[in-house]
Amino acid sequence: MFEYCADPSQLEGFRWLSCYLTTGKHMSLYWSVVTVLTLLAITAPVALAFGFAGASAARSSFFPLRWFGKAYIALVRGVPDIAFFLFFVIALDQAIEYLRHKVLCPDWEEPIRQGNDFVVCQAAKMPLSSAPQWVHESYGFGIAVVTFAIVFGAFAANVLFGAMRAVPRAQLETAEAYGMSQRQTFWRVLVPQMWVFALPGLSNLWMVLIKATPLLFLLGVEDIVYWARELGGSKTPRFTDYPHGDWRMWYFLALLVFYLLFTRFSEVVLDRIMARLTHGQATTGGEAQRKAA
Amino acid sequence: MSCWQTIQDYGLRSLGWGERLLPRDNFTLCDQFTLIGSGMIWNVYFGIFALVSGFFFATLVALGKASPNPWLRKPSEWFIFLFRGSPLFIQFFFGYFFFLTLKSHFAFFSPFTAAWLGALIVLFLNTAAYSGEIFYGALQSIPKGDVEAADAYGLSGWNRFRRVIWPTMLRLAWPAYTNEAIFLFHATTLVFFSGFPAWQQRGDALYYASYFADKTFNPFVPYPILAGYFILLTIIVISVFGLINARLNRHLPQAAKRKIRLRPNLIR
Amino acid sequence: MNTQTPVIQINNLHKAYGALEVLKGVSITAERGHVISLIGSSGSGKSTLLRCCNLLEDSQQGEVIFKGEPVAWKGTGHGRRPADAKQVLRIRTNLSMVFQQFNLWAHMSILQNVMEAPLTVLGRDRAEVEKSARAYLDKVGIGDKCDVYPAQLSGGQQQRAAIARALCMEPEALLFDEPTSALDPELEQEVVKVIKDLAAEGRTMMIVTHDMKLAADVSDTVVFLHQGLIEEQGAPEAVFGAPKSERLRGFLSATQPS
Amino acid sequence: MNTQTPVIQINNLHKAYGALEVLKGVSITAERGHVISLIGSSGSGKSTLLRCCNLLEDSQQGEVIFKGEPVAWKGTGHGRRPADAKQVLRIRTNLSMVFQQFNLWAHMSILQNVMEAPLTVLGRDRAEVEKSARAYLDKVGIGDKCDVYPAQLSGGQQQRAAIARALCMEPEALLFDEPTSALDPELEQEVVKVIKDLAAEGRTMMIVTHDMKLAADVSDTVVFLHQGLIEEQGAPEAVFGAPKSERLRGFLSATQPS
Amino acid sequence: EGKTIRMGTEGAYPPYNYLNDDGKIDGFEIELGNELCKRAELKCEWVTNEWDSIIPNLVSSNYDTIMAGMSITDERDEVIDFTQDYFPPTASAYVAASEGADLESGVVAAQTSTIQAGHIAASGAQLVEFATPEETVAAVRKGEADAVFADKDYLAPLVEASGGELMFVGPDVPLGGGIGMGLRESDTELKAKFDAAITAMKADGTLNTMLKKWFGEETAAY
Ligand SMILES: Nc1ncnc2c1ncn2[C@@H]1O[C@H](COP(=O)(O)OP(=O)(O)OP(=O)(O)O)[C@@H](O)[C@H]1O
Ligand SMILES: Nc1ncnc2c1ncn2[C@@H]1O[C@H](COP(=O)(O)OP(=O)(O)OP(=O)(O)O)[C@@H](O)[C@H]1O
Ligand SMILES: [Mg+2]
Ligand SMILES: [Mg+2]
Repeated sequence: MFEYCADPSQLEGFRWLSCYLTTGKHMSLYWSVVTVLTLLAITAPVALAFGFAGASAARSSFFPLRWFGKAYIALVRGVPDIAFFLFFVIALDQAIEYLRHKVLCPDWEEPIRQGNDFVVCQAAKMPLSSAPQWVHESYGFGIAVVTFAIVFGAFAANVLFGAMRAVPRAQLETAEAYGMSQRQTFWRVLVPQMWVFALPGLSNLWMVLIKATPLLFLLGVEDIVYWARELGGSKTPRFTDYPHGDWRMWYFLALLVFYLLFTRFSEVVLDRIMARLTHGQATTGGEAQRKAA
Repeated sequence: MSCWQTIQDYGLRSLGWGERLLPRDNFTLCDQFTLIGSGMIWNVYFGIFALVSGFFFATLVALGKASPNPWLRKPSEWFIFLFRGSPLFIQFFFGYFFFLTLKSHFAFFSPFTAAWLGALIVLFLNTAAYSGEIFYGALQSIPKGDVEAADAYGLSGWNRFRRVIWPTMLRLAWPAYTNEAIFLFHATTLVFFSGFPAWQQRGDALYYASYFADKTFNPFVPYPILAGYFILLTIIVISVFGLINARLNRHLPQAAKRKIRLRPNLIR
Repeated sequence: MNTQTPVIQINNLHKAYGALEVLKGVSITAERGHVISLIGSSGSGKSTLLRCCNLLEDSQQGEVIFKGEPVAWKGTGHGRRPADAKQVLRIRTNLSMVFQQFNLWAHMSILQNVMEAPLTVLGRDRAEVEKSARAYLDKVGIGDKCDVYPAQLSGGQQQRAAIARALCMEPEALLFDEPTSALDPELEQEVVKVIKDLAAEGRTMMIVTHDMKLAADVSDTVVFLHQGLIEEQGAPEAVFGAPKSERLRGFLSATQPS
Repeated sequence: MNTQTPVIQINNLHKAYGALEVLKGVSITAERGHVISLIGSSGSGKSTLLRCCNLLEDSQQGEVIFKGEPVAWKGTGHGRRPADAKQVLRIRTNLSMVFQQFNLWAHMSILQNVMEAPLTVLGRDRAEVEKSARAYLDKVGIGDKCDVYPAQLSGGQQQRAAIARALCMEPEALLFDEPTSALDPELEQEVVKVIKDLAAEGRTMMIVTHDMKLAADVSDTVVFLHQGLIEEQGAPEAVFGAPKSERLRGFLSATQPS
Repeated sequence: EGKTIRMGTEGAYPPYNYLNDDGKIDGFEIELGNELCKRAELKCEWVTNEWDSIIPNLVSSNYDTIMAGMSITDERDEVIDFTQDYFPPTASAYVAASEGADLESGVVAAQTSTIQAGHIAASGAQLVEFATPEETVAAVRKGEADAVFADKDYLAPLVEASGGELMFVGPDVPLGGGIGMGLRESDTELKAKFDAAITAMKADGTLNTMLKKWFGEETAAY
């Protein structure tokens, strides 16, 4: 990075550190922070949408839809995310390629399953093997987003489902009495009132989601933890200009600080939303707000 | 070898009983089911003990966070923040490191570097923090009339809490808390995956599942088996929590109750 | 509309909560522009009857007929439900209710509470609705409380907001469940005036009340409900002046100044 | 106790919600065994006054004195809070309240609602409490509803449960916020009887009501609250018979049969 | 044919494959792999994948080869194909903090589900498994384990750098076959190309030069 970094073994103290912290590998670490934040920023709304759809489906009066919603919530919620990531991604990838294969290569004779191998025609590969590396990475990233969204969507669905039930009957009844249709009651009364009950659960889910990002490497996305582990492990002089012992401790401390800061930031935002939702409501929270004012 | 024989040999392998060596080739479905099932003993152990002990501590922490007294509030806030704010595997890492350091100074701490105690403590603190926050959130949404009536009747301290606030808090927190319980059981798979060492191949379900995946190079058998076990476990957790939920909500009007009963329990 | 067709007609209605029989065959007819008062002791099923009227509660037997159109049912006994969701909606749109516990929507300001149904259900113009909502709130005397949440109102203010909400729908018929329970005598007089105006406009009303004076003041028919059955009904002069049933006499005796 | 010491005494109480001044210097004295009725239009601050009495609301200025013992405060203005939690408890234990919205504990059956405070606060014997709880529930006429939850009761039944809950504490003083708003005239008479019995036993009561007949029937003193101030107070005969203030005359005129 | 061959590796196993200071993939296998591709006239591209799913991802065609220090074993050979070995059969070794470490019944650390772990499990010693190789060595340093059992080539630089704190103890143990390049069983054509290239490199001595460069003068060669 800096000119004086040419021979790190001659450097000491701050200069050494400045060179060390700006190696290409560290840049990858910093870049992975962006990756993780992007992933969170995309996953959260998508998962919420999945959750909302799941919860609405589970409440639906149309039997197959209700059944589907409930099965989704029950099954996906049942599987530990690690286990899910360990086989689901490959399965998802194969499923996509299988479908593409069926569409794109109708006259392909060879079987798709050859012994252990899963082989589709070149045109069906996702992404094409000739595609540049960034396409592969984006695809992996996209698959990761979908997988995360499916998993956390199930939990979000459960939270929203519970929150919808926590809205007092009388409030919905009144809407019905005024001739609001199911739909209107849902969107005008149930959904707005639900948030106040759902928010604690959703905040919690958000926190869990943030903390689940270290599993990203299982999905082939190199996340901060992957790099911290990689950088922190002891390095012998043969393979690096910056040999050091087991420094995982320090890297993990840095991660800890990163996660804590991010959590703090999230909390501030969520608290604001909560304060807005409880404003003027007949709950302990609303009451405390009033008394504090 | 019959499957029954396999069960006898490996059913309690995760605890160190039965065959010393794991199967090394010709893996049958029975092998996989038995060993992964045997590993579930650890997941259940970690889950139940952390959940039960964490529940009580979480209640205290939630009350602490809601308390006007800064000497109670600040530590509770920090505790929740620290454990909710960091990934579990970092907690495992530092927990293990911390116990290791303690152990080198005081022999008393030797058992703490073993997963059965060390990881349990980390999980306990972790779930206490998450549940504490959930309970705290519920405390904030208790209907004000209920609390006011309690105040007006001179219910105070422990009684006010135990008789009026606590039941309502639990009722409101329950769906989110159910989620947390499930998360906790899922988190137990991290113990050996990235945290504490496994001794003599005595590991949890994920340990054995990845053992098989590694040996057979086929993730589509052992992991779905693991998933199946966990779905089963989750369904049990959900039904137990659902029963408690039904009890917590038993005052809801008849109509609502009838609707609840029509819903199979597993979706809550 | 044929003015001869009653707006609300209830025939031999039966309703039980589980094993508890609350209504045991009640029939009531409310003509257009008429005001019917329901009186009866606490727990006699008055609120339940109102809730059955706009189909918030399912009943087990009997007919509910709105403007000559009987509610279609499916199932029988405890499984009986309205068959046609559209019909239910149509009926409710023409029928506003003031609840005993007010049931204001907690997440909306008072003004929003009042404007909600006209906007979303009737699809009326926002500016116009806001104008009439404010007018109704002024009419019930809480025009200055437009922007606060229900939890910040006194009991009487909440009740008035609930009344304004019902009025703003400008429905054909109104169901009031003890609309003056939290109001002082002055405001009660206001409400009496409002009710009389509404009746003059041709709106039909069913009012549950404990206030015999209110019942006497406003109603065309007074219905005395006792243990799930109509014990006596008639013009207020008849019911209050010369009660026939023993039970009603006992009930009314309590209202005489001691 | 010196019978001369008033049980509840309020001196120059000021209370505002944010910028909204609700009480602007109210003083009331309730002697032992006396019944004070608070009347006034909706939103005039009656409920707020009761809530200040048992310290559910903090007030900004003025004294609350219970049996000669002034409440100790810390802080001033909007930051003023009771200083001594023990004292607050002691006062509340001797002071039961019936809320305008009843505030029954939703997760307890009616019997549990009534038994809760005597058991846990007073630490009385369970069997004995249950006996008296049932007796009080019978007295208000809902002895058969012991085991249901509040949500399954009619409005009037809930209100009676709330009254039974207050009575079962057998407190020195009682605060009633519109205790008959959901009751029919017969039950109202019952409540009047109960209140008179209680007064005869030497219990002090403050009752917020819109029912002038109730106020006239039971009270030793009637207080008319208007816009946060006491406009007039005195014996019911004086207040109702010869109201001095213009405002009160207007208020009362509405109660005359039209 | 314009097809890019995607070469899978782990990137965490120096000196076979690791990430250098620039965060780029580097190591013996990378240099070798690039050379092989050149000789076979293929366009190649490296992909890193974590170890646990490296074979499943190969068989589902997410990349086409594995060069990740993977020993040729019967189990693996059943699922995928290997080229001939490009690294002679390796030895595993014990490293301890003192000469007298008890390898027969003491505590021996190994990485979870490796051949080494399997070997210790079958011996009389008490196996303790850690998720990463890093931790196994750390366990010896901390005294949690008496010795660590791992690939000798992995341990050698660590012992060298430890300044006497760590040392090899006991005899080396030959485990597994040589290291080869993994391919899908259906990819016979590609396998033939790489086999030919390896044979050529063995014949002209370039492979040996490369081995000496990465593993030191005294390493086994062809
Ligand atoms: N939590 C609150 N926040 C803000 N303002 C409030 C709150 N509670 C009551 N108020 C206002 O204080 C005033 C007095 O309310 P209070 O409940 O004491 O009236 P009240 O005399 O009991 O009336 P009612 O007879 O209708 O019950 C009202 O204008 C009301 O809007
Ligand atoms: N959800 C419910 N579940 C079971 N029983 C109920 C329910 N709601 C009401 N009841 C019972 O039905 C009976 C009639 O109730 P309803 O509310 O109609 O009485 P009401 O005539 O309106 O009385 P009030 O004047 O006290 O409001 C009461 O005995 C009540 O306990
Ligand atoms: Mg009623
Ligand atoms: Mg009031």
